[in-house]
Amino acid sequence: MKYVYYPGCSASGTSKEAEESLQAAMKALGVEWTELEDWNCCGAAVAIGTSYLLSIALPARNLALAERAESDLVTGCSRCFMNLIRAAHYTRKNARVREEVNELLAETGVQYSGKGRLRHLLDVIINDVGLDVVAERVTRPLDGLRVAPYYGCCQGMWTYAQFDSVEDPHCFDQLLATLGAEVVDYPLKTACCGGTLSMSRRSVGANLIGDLLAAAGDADCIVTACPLCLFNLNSFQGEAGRIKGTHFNIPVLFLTQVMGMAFGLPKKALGLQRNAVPVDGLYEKIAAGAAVSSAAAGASRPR
Amino acid sequence: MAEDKSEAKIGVYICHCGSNIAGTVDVEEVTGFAQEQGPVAVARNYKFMCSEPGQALIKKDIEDLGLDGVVVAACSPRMHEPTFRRVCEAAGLNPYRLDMCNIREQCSWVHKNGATEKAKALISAAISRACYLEPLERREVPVAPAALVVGGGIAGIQAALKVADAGRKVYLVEREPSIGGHMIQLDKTFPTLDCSACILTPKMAAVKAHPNIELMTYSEVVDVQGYVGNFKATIRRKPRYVDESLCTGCGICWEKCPWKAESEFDCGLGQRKAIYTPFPQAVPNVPVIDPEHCVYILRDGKCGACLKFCERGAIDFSQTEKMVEVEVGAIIVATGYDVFDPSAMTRYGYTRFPNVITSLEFERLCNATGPTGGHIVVNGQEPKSVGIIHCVGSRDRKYHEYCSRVCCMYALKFAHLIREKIEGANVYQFYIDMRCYGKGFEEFYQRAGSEGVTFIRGRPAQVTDLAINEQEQGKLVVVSENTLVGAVMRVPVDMVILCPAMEPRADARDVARLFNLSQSADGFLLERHAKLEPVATANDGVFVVGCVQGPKDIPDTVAQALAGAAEALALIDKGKVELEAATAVVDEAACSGCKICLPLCPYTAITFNEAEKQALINEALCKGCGVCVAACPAAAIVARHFTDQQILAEVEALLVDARPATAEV
Amino acid sequence: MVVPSDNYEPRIVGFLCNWCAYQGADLAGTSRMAYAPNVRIVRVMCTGRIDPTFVLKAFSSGADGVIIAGCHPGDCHYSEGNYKTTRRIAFLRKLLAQMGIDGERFRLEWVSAGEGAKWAQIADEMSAAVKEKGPLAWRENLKEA
Amino acid sequence: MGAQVSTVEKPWTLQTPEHVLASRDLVGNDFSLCYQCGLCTGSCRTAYAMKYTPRQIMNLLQLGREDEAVASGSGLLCTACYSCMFRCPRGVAVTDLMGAIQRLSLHQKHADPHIQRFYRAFMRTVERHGRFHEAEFLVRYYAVNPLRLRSEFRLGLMLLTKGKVVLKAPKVKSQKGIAAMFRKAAEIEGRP
Repeated sequence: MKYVYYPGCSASGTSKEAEESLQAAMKALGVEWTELEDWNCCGAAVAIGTSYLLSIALPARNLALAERAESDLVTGCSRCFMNLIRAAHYTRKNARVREEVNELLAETGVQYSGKGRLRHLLDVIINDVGLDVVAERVTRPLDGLRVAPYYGCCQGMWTYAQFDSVEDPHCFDQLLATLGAEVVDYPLKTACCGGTLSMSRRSVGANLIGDLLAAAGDADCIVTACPLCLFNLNSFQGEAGRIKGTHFNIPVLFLTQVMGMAFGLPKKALGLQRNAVPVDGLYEKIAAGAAVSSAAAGASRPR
Repeated sequence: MAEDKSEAKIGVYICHCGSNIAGTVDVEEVTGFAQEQGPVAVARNYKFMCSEPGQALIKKDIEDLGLDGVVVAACSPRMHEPTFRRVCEAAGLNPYRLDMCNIREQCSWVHKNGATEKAKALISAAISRACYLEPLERREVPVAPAALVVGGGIAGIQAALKVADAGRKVYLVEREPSIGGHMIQLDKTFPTLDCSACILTPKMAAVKAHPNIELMTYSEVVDVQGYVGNFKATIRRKPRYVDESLCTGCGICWEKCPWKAESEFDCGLGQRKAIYTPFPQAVPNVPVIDPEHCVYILRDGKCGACLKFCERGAIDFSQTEKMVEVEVGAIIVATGYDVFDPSAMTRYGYTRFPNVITSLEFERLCNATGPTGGHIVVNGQEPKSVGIIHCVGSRDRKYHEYCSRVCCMYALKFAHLIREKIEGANVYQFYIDMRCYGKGFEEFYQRAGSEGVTFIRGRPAQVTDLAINEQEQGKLVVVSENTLVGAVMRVPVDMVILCPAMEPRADARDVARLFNLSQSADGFLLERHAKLEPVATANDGVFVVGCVQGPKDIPDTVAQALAGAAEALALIDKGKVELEAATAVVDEAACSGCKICLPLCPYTAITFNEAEKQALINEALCKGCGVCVAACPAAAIVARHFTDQQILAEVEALLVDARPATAEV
Repeated sequence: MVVPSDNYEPRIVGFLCNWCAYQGADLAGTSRMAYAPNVRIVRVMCTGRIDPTFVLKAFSSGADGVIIAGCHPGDCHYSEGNYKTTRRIAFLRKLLAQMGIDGERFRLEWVSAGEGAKWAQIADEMSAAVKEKGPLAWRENLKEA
Repeated sequence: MGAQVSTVEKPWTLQTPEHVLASRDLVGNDFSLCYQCGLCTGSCRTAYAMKYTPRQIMNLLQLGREDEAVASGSGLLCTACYSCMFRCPRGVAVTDLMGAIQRLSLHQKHADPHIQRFYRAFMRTVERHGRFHEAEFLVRYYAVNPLRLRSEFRLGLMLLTKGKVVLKAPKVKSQKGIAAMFRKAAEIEGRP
């Protein structure tokens, strides 16, 4: 399978750990791809507030580049994924939008015809690589680690519709279970983290983040499939705690970080030192969990 | 052609249909246009051509001018062709000399511009065709004096009883082991609150006792042949493994049967045995053995408890499926509806939370014969607060666009029943619009309101067990905007009742095909006319009644059932039907005997005369589809009323404005 | 050669079966779904009745497009007339292609009695597509050739 | 909408080119399909903070009172999570309509200055570099508002110490072309 990879802006900046771990984990799985050459920002949740046309044309340029490369376009950022697929949807659906978008794209010397396939990282891992291959790579199962998968929102309509149930997705659960983790189901797993509101309207953004952190309850950590959510859930725990009248200190990791942990990759390669809420405690929990499970295995061994 | 046309005398009648046509089509201009056409002797327009004076106009012209063809440009022929055929006949013109030209449904109602031009083209085509229309004679055949009723719910029961009461034989076929349908599962019925079983069981008993009704439960119609007045239906009778003629319904067999399964009748809330009647008042009161749970069947004769205990020796494992054929003049289809499965809407937590239930499940919980003996209990407790969510799967493009019509009312009934059975219970109605349109409905709405029910206008976004405060601990929280306040509310409750849509049966498409019917866009079976022929269908002699045609409550269902019975009786009692005259006929001189047509006919109406080497069409069997006509390489088969000549003339004239005058050679 | 004028309106002949498509077109009417007035309907009992000569006649009489609409496969009032149509049409399509009439001018569609909206959409699409292609003027062009 | 609750005091005429409300012709006037069930609002995580809930915004559009919807600033709270649009039982493109209202609120300066600056700063870095550039964004966003910078001290410190602020600007070869896309978009949409 031929892929071009679209990192997106947060992965190369505020959520560097996502990008670092993603590269490491994919390499471990033997997935080969090339970075989409000359990619640009998809407009995040900001372009739509500025210009309708740009909110379509910015992501469409990346689609056009991928179309030219004749490969599936993969991204590990749910917000980017949503913007990209939304751009594909509206350029296909509306002839005038298509015309105007291409008029814009002509400025950078590309055209978008609506072809080409867009893939989410989870989709590639589960459906192309396969959970059996993931399982083979696991050397340090996440025994006893209670993980709350955070699917995130914007994915609902656009992302999961492509390969999972929209309102009640389970692909992430399957992946985490394959890594040996105990999956914590909680009601807000597909609720929005507030996106850029954490910057533009802190009180509202932090309130939403607080709801999510509280809902994940007694999980040892939260794992996200989106670098933007990763940044939000990590960076504003103090503020969220103040609003909710409590204190949050729950590690939030990117999905390839936990994959890398289970694959036994070095911490540094996974950018684990970069997570705002320290994650070191998780290794201790895994070790304790491993001890319990091997003891249990020993006890049940026939004499 | 030209000579023919000039000889014909055609009258053209253009209807205004009030402003329905005249508001868009310039009827004066069109009349002028028609007047100029060669074969047209007279062209008139009138406000309502179908009215008495309108009909009189046509009649007078036929008589005075000796017209030999009539074109009525008005509504769809599906609407008034019979009317104007009668007019022609009354005036002494063969009814097949009429051509209807549809300038309403297919012109004035759908075009803003260009309607007048299109009307001219359509009328020109009709005039042209009318020149070639030939007189045809319809033949009469006797009607089989019996009716087949398919489905034994309230609709089928009511229809069967009425036809039988009129002295006609009825075959009532029901798929389940007992008649009763969904209605027998209900507890009370709105708005009068009579007990559903109390009003239905006497009718069920009457069906069983009626000398004119042959009841076939646990049976399905698998094939229908023939035509109006003369249908042949094949019915598959599944083996009950219990001899109906011997069984007394004493119940010892199911008492002794050691094997259990979920009760379909109780929506899986309770259990039944492997040999069972679905409910105590079942008709017939004869059990069936469920082969999927009976160990005697599953494991070659291990068990046999029922065999041992049945004193009458009614248990008969040697029974096999039987096919029965019946001949009937009319068919009434009353196969009912399914309840939408709300587990597809994960946001409401159906199946995830045991205390989220459907309305039908609630009916069983509330019912004295139900699994809890009529106590409203979920999770082992009586709920002190209940949220009722309306429109689950209804009024929603993702599921069903239509309104299911009964939910508002039964939701009010639920509120009443809950308040009656549980002291001080809080009931919240989450509704979008309260639709209480029937007789006594608004009064019932008022009554429920006065009994202390809270109405929250909004479609809930989710049902969650995530508590955000003390009050919500251990509860289900219904999250919804209260649209009248403009704020999102969180309402903690002990139980949630979903009001799922009434949807077409899962096999509605198969049923439609079996009886040669159409489905409307929502999947329910299509009636011939939404207002004026609510139970007749496109297939003459087949009628649809009850929820198979669309969601409706019990009073409407009963009314429709009686309408269906009246239609069937009108057909049967007349004793004869006129056969369509527009059949195909072989021109013996032209037939080359190639036999291409023989296998094409779906009704095996074409036979081959080996002696003469000629095909022959049996007019009683031919339905006039014309497949053989189009296939005949010798053009030896003529489709009466749709001859090549008629259609080609129609097509040519339809494009009257397309050809520059010079192009005519 | 016929030169298309600016306000060219194509003429399209529709052969519709009585049981499904014709009823669907009626439903579009009772539901007041506005659509382009270019399609003129000829009612036949079944699409199985449609002789290829009808279609050729329409084109030679000046139609710019022809559409045949009947019951969905499996739903034919006469059980399988529409299957026969399908086969016959495949042949006709080849013939028309040789005569220079392509698929955009000649369509076969399934429209049930409940699909008024679908009929309106088809009529609109077909009108727009044929308008885009311009007049066929088949007979005139053949004469010139 | 009663005058006493209205945010807009003077009648507001739609002078913005229709492109700004582009989602409108994308989806037709499909807000007219809204039957006010409130499922969008119930599904919206930020509705609690809005002056008008998404459902009410749809109603304002139906009433031809875009002005009121725009002036209320409720659209600025939309995170474009698409829950409302996904669930809408009438197929209304709620999220895209909220986006249109958000754009109008920003263009007409109905938003807090710092929110406007946030959007401007973000888009400006994308325009200049083709990609988002944290360092430049932070400067643009906070430079004129040092008070705010102080409140963000902890966040900034975290980002710096965790090595998340890249000082070097991203390099996109087609940077000039992308800037031209911005100009072209403004031209087509008739924005200054």
